[in-house]
Amino acid sequence: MLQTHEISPEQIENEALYKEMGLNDEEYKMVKHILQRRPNYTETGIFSVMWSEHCSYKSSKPLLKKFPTKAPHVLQGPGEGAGIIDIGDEQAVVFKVESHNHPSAVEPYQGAATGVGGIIRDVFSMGARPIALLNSLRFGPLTNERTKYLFSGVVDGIAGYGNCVGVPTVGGEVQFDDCYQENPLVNAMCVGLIKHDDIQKGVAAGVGNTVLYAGAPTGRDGIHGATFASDDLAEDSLKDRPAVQVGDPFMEKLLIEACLEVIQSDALVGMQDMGAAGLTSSASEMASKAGTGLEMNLDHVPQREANMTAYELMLSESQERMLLVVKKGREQEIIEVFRKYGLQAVAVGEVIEEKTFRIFQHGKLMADIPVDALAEEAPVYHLPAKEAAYFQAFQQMKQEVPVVKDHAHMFKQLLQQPTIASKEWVYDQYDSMVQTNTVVTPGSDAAVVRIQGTNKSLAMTTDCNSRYIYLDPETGGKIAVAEAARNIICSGAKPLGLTDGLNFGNPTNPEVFWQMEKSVEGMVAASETLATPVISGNVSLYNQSGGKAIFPTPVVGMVGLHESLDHITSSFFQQAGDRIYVIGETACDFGGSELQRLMQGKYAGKAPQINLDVEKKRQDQLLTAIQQGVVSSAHDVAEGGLAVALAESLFAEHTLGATVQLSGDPTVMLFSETQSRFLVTVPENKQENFVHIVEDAVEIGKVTTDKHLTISINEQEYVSESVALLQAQWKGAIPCMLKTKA
Amino acid sequence: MKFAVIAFPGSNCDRDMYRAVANVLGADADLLWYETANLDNYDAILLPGGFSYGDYLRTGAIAATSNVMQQVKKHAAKGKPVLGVCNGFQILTESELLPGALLRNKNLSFMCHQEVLTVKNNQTMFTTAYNEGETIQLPIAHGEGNYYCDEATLQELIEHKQIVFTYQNNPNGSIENIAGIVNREGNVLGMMPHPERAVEQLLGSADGLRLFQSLIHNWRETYVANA
Amino acid sequence: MKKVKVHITLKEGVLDPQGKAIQQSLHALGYEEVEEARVGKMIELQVEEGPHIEARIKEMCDKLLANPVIENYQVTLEEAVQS
Amino acid sequence: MKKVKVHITLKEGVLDPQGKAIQQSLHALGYEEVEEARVGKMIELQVEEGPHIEARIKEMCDKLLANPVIENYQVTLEEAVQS
Ligand SMILES: Nc1ncnc2c1ncn2[C@@H]1O[C@H](COP(=O)(O)OP(=O)(O)O)[C@@H](O)[C@H]1O
Ligand SMILES: [Mg+2]
Repeated sequence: MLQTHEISPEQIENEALYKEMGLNDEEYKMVKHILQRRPNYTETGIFSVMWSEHCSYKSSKPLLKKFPTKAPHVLQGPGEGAGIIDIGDEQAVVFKVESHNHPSAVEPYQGAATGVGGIIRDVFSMGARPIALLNSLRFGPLTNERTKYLFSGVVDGIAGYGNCVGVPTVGGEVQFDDCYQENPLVNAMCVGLIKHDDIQKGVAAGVGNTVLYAGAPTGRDGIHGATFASDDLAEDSLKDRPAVQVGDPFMEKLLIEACLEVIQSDALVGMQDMGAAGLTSSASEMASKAGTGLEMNLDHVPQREANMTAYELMLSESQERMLLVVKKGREQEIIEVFRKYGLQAVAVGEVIEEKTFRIFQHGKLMADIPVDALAEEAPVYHLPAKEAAYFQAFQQMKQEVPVVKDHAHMFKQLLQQPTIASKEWVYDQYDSMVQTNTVVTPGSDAAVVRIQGTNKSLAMTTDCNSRYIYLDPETGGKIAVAEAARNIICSGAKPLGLTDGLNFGNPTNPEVFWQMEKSVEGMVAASETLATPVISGNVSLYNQSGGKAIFPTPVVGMVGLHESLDHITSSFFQQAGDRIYVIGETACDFGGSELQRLMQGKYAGKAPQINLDVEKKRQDQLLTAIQQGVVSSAHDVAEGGLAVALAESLFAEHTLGATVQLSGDPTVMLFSETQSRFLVTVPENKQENFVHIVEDAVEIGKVTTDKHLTISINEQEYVSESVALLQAQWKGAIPCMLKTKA
Repeated sequence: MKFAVIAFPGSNCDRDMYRAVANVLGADADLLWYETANLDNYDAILLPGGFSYGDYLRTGAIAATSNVMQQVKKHAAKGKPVLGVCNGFQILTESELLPGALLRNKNLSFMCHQEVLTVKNNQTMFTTAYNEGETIQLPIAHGEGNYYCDEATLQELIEHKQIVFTYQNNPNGSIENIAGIVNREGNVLGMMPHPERAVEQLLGSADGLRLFQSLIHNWRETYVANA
Repeated sequence: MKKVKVHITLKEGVLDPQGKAIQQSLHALGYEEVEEARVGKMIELQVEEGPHIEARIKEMCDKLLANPVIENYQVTLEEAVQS
Repeated sequence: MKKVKVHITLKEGVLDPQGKAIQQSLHALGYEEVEEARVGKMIELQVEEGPHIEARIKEMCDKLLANPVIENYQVTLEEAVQS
């Protein structure tokens, strides 16, 4: 447990105690150099959290610089609580993704819940009303008892928090692979809506202005959580228990309402949530951005527990807290707003001219640090990268068609793989409709949330197929962005931009860093070609245990805009008689496929290739066709190939059927995961217009009323199944696996 | 006719309820903060869904002890309409304005989806725009919507036609598939499904609209016609 | 200062799905000897001493802490250890 | 048959928003003497007698009933009244 009695600066240096806190020798020397003296205990703690990977991005910064972050419609790129994109009518959309992987591995419910709480605060601290939540989850195989515990706990935690705060959870993704067994991933994304005038930044401007602390009192929660999130998840991480924070969504709901009311007051100068590294990072970042300094008296900080030290108060990650800077003399107005919601807001400090961060407690100076040293001058590491040993071997492997004996049987097996199976068990637990704007609820390619008072809506999705990225990080990185964009396009919206959640193993392993570098390069290329600037993101490293890293998993969260509600398009077939088209040819692509996993239990070979120009052309043409009203439904072809995409398009409430004729190798036609393909239906009388707009479309069949899916290849019937039966198997798979005891 | 929508700390369907009556229906409505609400000049009180006081202790329990609920009780005693949806229903049972209690869903999970309901009693001031026995579709979104009461109370509910809506496929374990009930006098309705989320076809169903229309229609019949 | 424990249990006849789920999970883990599980609440209060403390606590239970439609409660008073 | 009570409480220092809300609501009702409220769970088990009963119950707590990350538990065994 933490020391409560001050350890002397000499002792910290002589016994290298800074190492326990997370600083290495080199970094400790830098600190001494900056301060021109030895740091005391509190200061050492402050440097160690602020210079942790989680807060400083010290090893990922050089990569993040490569992302395209500018475009005329980008109002705020990376650097604030969340990024902002203009959507016209003096409105803008705000979004960001955040990871809570390590906390969720230790305590799934609270870990996931506080992850949701944190990302919501990032969004409303910008002045935006949170309008939607999404998530991206990764677990080990669902046959494992611990996975079941983690999976149910995480979903319960997301639901418990999101439902209570009244922000609809409208989408997400869940995948199951061996590499996540010890290191589940829990990434949450929040989308907010804001008027241009309300945009506010986390700045501590105006010398003499008052620093207000609002929200929950500070306890000993999650002390050192930020460094915890930047370490390997060790076997004994269960002992790191105090690092688990407990969330109070009720308090958060009140904070949202109070902060959005406070935004309207011209007494407010700046506001930031206290996220990772709590009071330390919010205060020092606000000062650093404003070019000012800050003085704070910890005696005024509301405290939940007795005898908290300066170290504990500065590093606590208690949830549901905000830091505000308000004009001197007008504190009371702001305090009153918080009081109305039953929340505490108290003055804890003052903005000063000297660019220094000074903390007092019990009349003593506890820390005195130049602000830029914490936020701006953190070390940056250019880590060595080395091509992973497996990569060349995989690249040499020939593309082979797996030998499938019974295609119909295999098809049904695929539909029941948890990564493909219906996620209804998950999203039924989320309130996806509160705020009454959700036009397309979970289950479709992208969720759609309308913007009240306009004829527009937003499409949103999270995506990342980490299997491809493992096989070939650069190609996989491109695919992750392209796939997110496909989902947005299929819903009838134009992609606006993305937020990324970079989840990787230990970056000091050159092969892991190579995965990071290559996948970022792939994402950069795709974001440039597809015109989706990166406006925010998050980095979570050290996702590994026992020397084994997770698959590189850079999650993409993307938002798009429907210029008209008429453009909203479903992924489900709409009416009998419509013609079914596939856009894009199908090749032999089984590296990283669901079929490969099912048949070989592992991934090998080349990832599917992707040509970004072709991708862009098809996306643009499909969107044009949708906007011109010649498309009934559109769905991207992803895991499990065309057969799975066809089945999914039929799994709506109203049961239709489909008859499809294909030619070529049956296994390839049904299950290959070739990229840049779309499954589209078109009313008979619009076919001519459609093929005029979309070049690479091939007609493959027809929507029927017979509630049957029939697929013939080379004029031989390979699949003929009742849709109801397929749907039941697909829907029942996850609940059934959760109930079955290993 | 003037509606009051009461927001408690933690309510989260208050704006949705307000929007449904004020914007979609075009009725006269105010959104009131529980602490400062004065209900004297309102004709109908709407208690929205959400998680008042975080659902801590028991759903609706803490809100039920608030001063504004004393006013709601007086309002109800005058025979004026009170509608509680979801958390609002829970507050009504905790305030003893309606009998019974809402327990955790039988599968212990929160659930959110569309449900098909049967209109069991179309003779209340909330339901005359529906046909008796009609099936309608409304969304549910709750973790504790499993309606419970003892046998004697259930007999009374049946006898006095207090069961207003039932589920066709009981999702949560409610006794007698109960989705919504009225008090004996018929002016206090509590229901777990969300009519305010079903007022526009764009969002999946507009079947909830007629509930509010019934209220307005019947209020006019009683008050305006008599005046 | 008195430490007061309020034990709140579901009335007999009220279904306890949570208890049922716990019992089933225990069986699945091999604890077949568990015939029944019921889940209740325990609220611990630190109460300043004063007159009628017991009566006041009973009031708190009736007004807020327990719901008589579904729950029973039981109050235990202990002397709190001075800290 | 034994009746076993498992009392589960939040570890010290762990935030108890529920307890806080209850305390505030008691204050609002005029019970200002309540300085603190903390909420715990009580699980009552009916267990068939057998060897190592205490050890097995401890196991159940560690594996399922309590969450050791944030909770403590305490077990009490009583002879069940024959019904
Ligand atoms: N992978 C990334 N790509 C782009 N921007 C990023 C990435 N990771 C972090 N950022 C940006 O850096 C800033 C700081 O991020 P972070 O420290 O995670 O925010 P917070 O303090 O709210 O947790 C944010 O603006 C975030 O959007
Ligand atoms: Mg932030």
